Amino acid sequence: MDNNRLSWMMGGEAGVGIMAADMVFSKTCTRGGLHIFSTVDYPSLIRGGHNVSHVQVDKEKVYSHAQQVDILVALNRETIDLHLDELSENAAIIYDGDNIELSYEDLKRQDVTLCNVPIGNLIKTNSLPKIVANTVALGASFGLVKYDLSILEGVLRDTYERKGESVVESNLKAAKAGFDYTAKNYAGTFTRSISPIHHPSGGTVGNSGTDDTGKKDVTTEKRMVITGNDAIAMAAIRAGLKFYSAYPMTPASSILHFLAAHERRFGYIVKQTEDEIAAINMAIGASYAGVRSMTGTSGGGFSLMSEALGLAAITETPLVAVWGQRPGPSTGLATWTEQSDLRFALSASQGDFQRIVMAPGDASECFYETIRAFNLAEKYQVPVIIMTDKYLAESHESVDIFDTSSIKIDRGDIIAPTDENEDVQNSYFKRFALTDSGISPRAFPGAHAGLVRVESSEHDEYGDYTENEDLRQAMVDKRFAKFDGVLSDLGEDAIKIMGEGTENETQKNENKNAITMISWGSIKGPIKEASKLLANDGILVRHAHVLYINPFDTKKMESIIKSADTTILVENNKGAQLGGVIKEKTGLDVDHTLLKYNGREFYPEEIYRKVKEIVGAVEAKS
Amino acid sequence: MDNNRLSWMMGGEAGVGIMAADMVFSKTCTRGGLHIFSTVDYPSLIRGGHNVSHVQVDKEKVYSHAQQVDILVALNRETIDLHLDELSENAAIIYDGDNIELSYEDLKRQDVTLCNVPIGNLIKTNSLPKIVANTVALGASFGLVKYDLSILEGVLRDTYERKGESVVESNLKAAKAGFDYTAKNYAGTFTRSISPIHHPSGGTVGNSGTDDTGKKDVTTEKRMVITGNDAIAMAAIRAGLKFYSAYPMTPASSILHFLAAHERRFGYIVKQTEDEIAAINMAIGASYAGVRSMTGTSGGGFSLMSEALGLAAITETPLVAVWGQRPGPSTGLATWTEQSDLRFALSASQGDFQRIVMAPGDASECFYETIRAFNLAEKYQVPVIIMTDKYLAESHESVDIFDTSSIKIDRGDIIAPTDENEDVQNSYFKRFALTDSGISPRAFPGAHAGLVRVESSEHDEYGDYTENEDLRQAMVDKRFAKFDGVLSDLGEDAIKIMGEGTENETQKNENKNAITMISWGSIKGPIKEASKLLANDGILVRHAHVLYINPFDTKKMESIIKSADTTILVENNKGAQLGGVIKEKTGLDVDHTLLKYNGREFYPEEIYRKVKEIVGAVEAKS
Amino acid sequence: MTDVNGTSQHTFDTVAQPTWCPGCGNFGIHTAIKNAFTQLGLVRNEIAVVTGIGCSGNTAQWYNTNVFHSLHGRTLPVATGIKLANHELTVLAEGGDGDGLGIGVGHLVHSIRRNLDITYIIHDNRVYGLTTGQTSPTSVKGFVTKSTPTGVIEIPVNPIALAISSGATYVARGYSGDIEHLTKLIADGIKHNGFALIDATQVCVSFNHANTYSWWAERIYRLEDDETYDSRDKMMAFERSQEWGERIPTGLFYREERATYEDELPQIADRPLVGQSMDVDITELMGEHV
Amino acid sequence: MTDVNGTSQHTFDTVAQPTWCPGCGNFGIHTAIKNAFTQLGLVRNEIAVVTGIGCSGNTAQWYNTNVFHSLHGRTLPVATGIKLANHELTVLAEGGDGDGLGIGVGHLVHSIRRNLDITYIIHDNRVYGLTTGQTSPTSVKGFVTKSTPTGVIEIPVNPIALAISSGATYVARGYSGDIEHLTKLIADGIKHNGFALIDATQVCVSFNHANTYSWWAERIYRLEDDETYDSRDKMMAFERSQEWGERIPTGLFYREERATYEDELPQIADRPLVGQSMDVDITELMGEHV
Ligand SMILES: Cc1ncc(C[n+]2csc(CCOP(=O)(O)OP(=O)(O)O)c2C)c(N)n1
Ligand SMILES: Cc1ncc(C[n+]2csc(CCOP(=O)(O)OP(=O)(O)O)c2C)c(N)n1
Ligand code: SF4
Ligand code: SF4
Ligand SMILES: [Mg+2]
Ligand SMILES: [Mg+2]
Repeated sequence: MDNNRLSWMMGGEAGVGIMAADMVFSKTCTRGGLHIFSTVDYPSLIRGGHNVSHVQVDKEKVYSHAQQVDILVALNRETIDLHLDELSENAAIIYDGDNIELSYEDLKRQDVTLCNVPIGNLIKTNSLPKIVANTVALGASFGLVKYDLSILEGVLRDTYERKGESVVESNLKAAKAGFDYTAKNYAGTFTRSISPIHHPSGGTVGNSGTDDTGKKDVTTEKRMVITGNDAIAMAAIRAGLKFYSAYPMTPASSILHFLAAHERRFGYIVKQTEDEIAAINMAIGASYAGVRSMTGTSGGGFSLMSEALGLAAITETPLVAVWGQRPGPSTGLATWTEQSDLRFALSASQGDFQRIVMAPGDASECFYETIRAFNLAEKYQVPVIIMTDKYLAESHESVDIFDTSSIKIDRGDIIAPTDENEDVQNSYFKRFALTDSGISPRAFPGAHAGLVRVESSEHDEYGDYTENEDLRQAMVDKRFAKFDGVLSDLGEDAIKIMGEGTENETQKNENKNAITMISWGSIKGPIKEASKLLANDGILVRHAHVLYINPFDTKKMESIIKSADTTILVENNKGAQLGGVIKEKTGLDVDHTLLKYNGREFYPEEIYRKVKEIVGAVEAKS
Repeated sequence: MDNNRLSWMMGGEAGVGIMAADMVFSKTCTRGGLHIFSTVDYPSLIRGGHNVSHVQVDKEKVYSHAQQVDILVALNRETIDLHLDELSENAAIIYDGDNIELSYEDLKRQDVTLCNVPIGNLIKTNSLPKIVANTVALGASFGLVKYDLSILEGVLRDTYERKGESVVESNLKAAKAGFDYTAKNYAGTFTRSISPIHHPSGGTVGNSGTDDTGKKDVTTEKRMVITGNDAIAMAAIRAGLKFYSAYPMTPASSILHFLAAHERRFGYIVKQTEDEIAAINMAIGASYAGVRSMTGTSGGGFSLMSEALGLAAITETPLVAVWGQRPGPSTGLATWTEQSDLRFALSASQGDFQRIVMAPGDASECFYETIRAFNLAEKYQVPVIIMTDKYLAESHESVDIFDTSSIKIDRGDIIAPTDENEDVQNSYFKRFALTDSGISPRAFPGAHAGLVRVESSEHDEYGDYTENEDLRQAMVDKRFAKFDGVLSDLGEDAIKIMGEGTENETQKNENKNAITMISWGSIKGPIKEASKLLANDGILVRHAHVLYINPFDTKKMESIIKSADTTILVENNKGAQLGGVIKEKTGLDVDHTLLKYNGREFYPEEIYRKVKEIVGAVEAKS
Repeated sequence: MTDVNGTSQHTFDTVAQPTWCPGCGNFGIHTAIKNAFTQLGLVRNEIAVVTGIGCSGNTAQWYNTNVFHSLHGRTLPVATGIKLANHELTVLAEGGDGDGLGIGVGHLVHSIRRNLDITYIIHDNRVYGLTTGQTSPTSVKGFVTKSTPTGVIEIPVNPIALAISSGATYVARGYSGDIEHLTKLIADGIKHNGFALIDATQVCVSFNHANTYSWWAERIYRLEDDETYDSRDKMMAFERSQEWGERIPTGLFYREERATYEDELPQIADRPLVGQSMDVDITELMGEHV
Repeated sequence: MTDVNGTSQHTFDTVAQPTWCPGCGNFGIHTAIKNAFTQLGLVRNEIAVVTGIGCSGNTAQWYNTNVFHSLHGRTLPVATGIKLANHELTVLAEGGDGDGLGIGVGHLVHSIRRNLDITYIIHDNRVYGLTTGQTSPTSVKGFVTKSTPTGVIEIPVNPIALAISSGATYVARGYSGDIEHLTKLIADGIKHNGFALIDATQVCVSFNHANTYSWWAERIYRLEDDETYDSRDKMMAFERSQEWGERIPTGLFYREERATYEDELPQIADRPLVGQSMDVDITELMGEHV
């Protein structure tokens, strides 16, 4: 049994604090130097319905959730019924035997530790409020795996601080009660354990996030527990965002919440609008006026934003839009995950024009690529769409503190207010000057004598309406020409390749790139985990993660496919939408397609099994 | 000089009646048994700005406009400046020398007849209102080509009837004055002429549209002068449309006007809504309630409709939407033409789902395919998008009276109100029953005891919300499965092939399909005309007109491309969007791509020249 | 072949149970609507309920009637389409304050002036419930939410004043905590021949801790209890619509009779569109284009 | 390096000439706005005009200021973004009755309650001009257009009443035929610290043959000429907003002072967003997520 690896799950009714427990569990592990990846499943209801937190813990970086559960914390009976099949060998179930009847006969297996924790009773005897049941269960979980209680206590303190001392106290008591109970009664029975890691430089890593004096002591060795949305929001702040306008929509809403929470601190404006149409048009207005702006929504909201996407394009106003996908069509499955809006993102809005479409695969990519998104949007004066999905947007990951030292803010070609340039000193200013690059120097209203005139219809270099056929054609060409530079700016990042030419002693395949997985967005994580599983079996896979879907690096994709014996496309949708793009651009087919569209993210195990199957078939043939 | 062929153009300021003249000229020729194709160019302004009517007249069917002009009627100087280059050999210019100074020196050519008609003076001497200048010019035009004045008079009478007798009278006088003037002074100079054709069955064809008794005497031998939009509107009425909701937008507005004009007569409801969102949602509501409904807009409006397109899809509510394209992005060139919304139409709205996308190429196809659109929408319970563009939507064509005798209304599987079926007699009705075909029998609210429950989220067979992963997958599969039948229903019509294996004495190529042009939508006409020009040079082309872009007939396209020596893709956009679809589906590239995106439709001559070039290059090589 | 007549409220129940938070005001509104159906003796397959997206919109799942759970903010266009296609159906639209007064307020203004015979109920909890607590168009100034952590800056939309000024023919405010009163307002709204707007103020126990049960209890009174009040007087109605604070009026603010949109369509005077022939002869129409 | 100060109206002219139909009311409105700029001594590069799509929206092309010719119905969100990014600009939004009261009416209601310091002018010709004559939200009942050949069924939107009931702080009606009066209303609206709505009634000579110059001339009067009228009295304003027919009031209906949205944003108290540093340190923020 792998030490310092654990798959922990807590389930219960909506409203009992599953999301809070998820965060506390994750931070507690992370502050001990372990890595986590956690995900919460919940229905589109506020209360009632089944919520589940699932946290993977590992001493190494962990990239996704997994199918198997080592500790199942069941705050209701449903949790057991729904997740029994997922229990690993020698797993444990933590439950309150006073509420839930459970026996080995029910389970039809003997390897599981039935860890009966009298949660209700512990609450009663300690005179605690009912609401801390989740914290008792957290304590019990850590007692069972013999973790350091003080780290949990530190996290609870930080988490409930703003709710007042009595809330902190009852949570601390609850945690201890649970911890002591399992430590005393079950720690011998259950053999899995996790423990804080000592950092190479000595000292326990980040045990509570505060140093002895109580001051925040943030070093880059410490790790954050954040979601993809958190990373995007942080990046936006770091990139100099000044205006965020949005209408709430799962799974983009937490960007709105994150940014709203810090608006005064960092001096930007967050506006919840009357609808998504207002959101995008406000962001365009703000950008026209000279600040970095962003909007965020899900596919339904983006449908409404479609029209203004074209407005940004024809007025060459920089715009960053975050698009958190969820299963469609229409309202679909509002709180679940899917990757089925790619084609729509690539072609939303009438007319022929380009937009940058990028899909980060994990929280770090969310951060660094969002910074880049702002730079690209301003340099090329184009809309940039950042595509995520519920899985990436809302799952928590432990990540190193971001390295912000090398971040550059590139606003592109803006005429400085002090510029002596004749052009901009005259009220007739060529905002849309025809240049070789297609990029015209920008100015902002009020910054110069030159007037900034923009027009949603076709226009001349000054921004005034034209129907002239040659000008029209020149302007279309200009707007396309701008994109020529983007791919070369991106270089090797447009399509990221992982695992290429990896050496491994047990490697079976001569050709290291024999098996190539192709994917985009959040599937990066499950594929990485699947790759670990495959590597254990001596199968090395190369993984092409298409980070930028538009502009598309056709040459690179061609060479990837041509250099592979077997290509496997993995997408979380029905239509194999990236597959369509690949075929359209390269004319090439992939060999195998692995699709999932039941609203759930791939498990690494599913991918692993599929690849094994394919490898088996390939070997059987040859 | 070809007799009974004429390219006539009238230009003037917006507001002087160019559009009315266009219609009168077209009908006058058509009632004489000639064919016409006419198009009006106008800027997005109500007055001022330059309007042009351009009518092609031919004794054979004519499919598009052309570059050359035989008679240029210049109601202002600008007309001459803008269109001088387009004059054919021995052309004539009709102008009022009292307002416009014009001499052979200006023209720098001698072959043109300068036909100076004192329009203003004729108006004055006949005590006519200024507004009939266009009619004087019409009369002058027909006088010059020695046409039958009485046909013109009939058309004028019909046209101005509803404005009162005095309006009719002054137009008749105006026409005669113009006619007499040119007949007397210029008919000898100008050698082109057109004259009414006698129909094989004897008798002049359709001289005024009414018989001796004044009753409308409509026989199928007579031809209508209609636009693509007219044809769609007529088809909708014939198909049993009961509800049309729309928000005005060029070039779809004339469908709204047409349908509104006849709403009480045919007993349906037309609703101009507050916006496009309301338009599509109302149409969906009406369709859910049990009637055939339709909406229409252009790309900007469709952007706003995107969200509800998915609503129609997931609720499996039949919907027909007409999408009149114009140049984008954004407001673009509101009154000009382009085909740049294809990709958007194929993927608008979040989530993976299919929709039928069809693009008729001429008025007859507009008619017959709109009828089919309603049938497909109801049979498959899916959204059907009819794509046109400004050129097709607003150009006039002479077409035979439609054969409505063989039209079938197929509403698909609807449970009759009298059905004894248990299912629908119980309030729990499986509106979304999982079937092999993917199609579930429909019922309408109130028609049965069974309740019709629909849901924009994922749902079970009864239409109630579900998050169950297996049901979710089954429902996605069901919605895709429905499309399997569409292609086989369409058969050879999905991609129409013209000119295949055409025999011609002067044929140069052994392989009859050597040169294949591929196109979609309104380019059908210019390609047909170009094919005539090429045939004159002994070059026979095969033309694949992709009528249904989704579902796409991949096999047929593959065989078309593979059986061709040279393929030429012609699209009225920048992005070669159909080309992208072809590549995505077949993996095949076309050899040559001919694109135009300056807001204007292709001239047959442009296509002709391009093909000649390619043929030349091909021959030079071999 | 179960019973189809609405002889008891329970006829309108489904087997599924509402999933709202315990104590949520939606229960009261949902019950009041079913009560109204029952009181009016409506037949369930002759009712079509259209709902939006929100906690409120989920109500669609728990009516045993025809239901169309539509898009966020689009209840009224869908309801309009249904009504125009088959005006014999009783059409009821429902949605949240965000749904109807935020993203959907344009449709509301236009539906009001159109005056179709539709009953529209706003579940007005002054917060975005389903998306877990952001500000809504009726949130009071200063209200703290996830999206407005320092308090809402705007003044709220006043649905009563908005409806009166847009030409509504039936305007009422009810309260989810007073089911009997709300039932009557809804039943009268359904009976009213024209567009009826009922602003159903509602408690959200999870996200609105400002407008709680006790907050409402202290403030609301019934207009019926004010003898000087005349609901046919538009000026008086507008004036009363401005009352907010210590005392908050509920009841019928305004009512007038005006021809409905349907009334003015001769095409459906005899029978609804849905019952009309689809076999149409266009020969003459084509002739007019020769 | 030409002059940039608005010392005469002509400073705001462009070289291009308006292409409206001769006699169109847009000329009057356009002139009044330029007059107002001039009278207020505004500097042209400190003005941003946002227009919608319509004959009215084309006005953007003929101001020598910063202009954003936006989408149909979306002037106010664009204007809001501009104002929040740089509240030192004078921001003026303009569009048609269809633009602002049809497709865009939702933004209007919300902009009003937001009360940013934006001046909004509705070119209210009661018809869709640019799309060649369909009904508009302010078309009177019975108005015959291409899309309503048997006459409009709905009653019109009343922008004055709508604005008052939505909480507008400056509400006026002007007339394109009375440029001097309209100029004053606009200038006052620009000076007003808050959202100012000016309903500029306008003749459309091509498509509105109901509300012609003579029709207006016979009816309109100025509220200023009525000594009993008090534009600070909301009830009076609402009452007067209902007057329509024989006599039609123009002038200032209602005005109140209320903090603007910008006023309540400490982040821009010192300087506009556009002038603030983009170099942001998030070290501590990241620390909070450990
Ligand atoms: C176009 C669109 N935008 C956003 C959402 C996300 N969304 C779902 S419900 C809701 C608001 C809910 O508030 P309200 O309408 O007041 O209903 P409540 O939940 O309070 O009953 C939002 C924004 C959506 N479904 N569709
Ligand atoms: C989304 C969208 N729908 C429709 C149109 C077409 N359109 C352009 S102007 C206009 C209406 C014009 O009426 P109004 O706003 O009153 O302006 P006016 O021309 O009368 O000044 C419409 C419907 C459009 N540009 N965009
Ligand atoms: S969140 Fe509020 S409105 Fe939604 S169900 Fe819970 S209490 Fe009701
Ligand atoms: S159509 Fe009407 S509004 Fe438009 S320019 Fe002409 S007169 Fe003015
Ligand atoms: Mg709400
Ligand atoms: Mg108008």
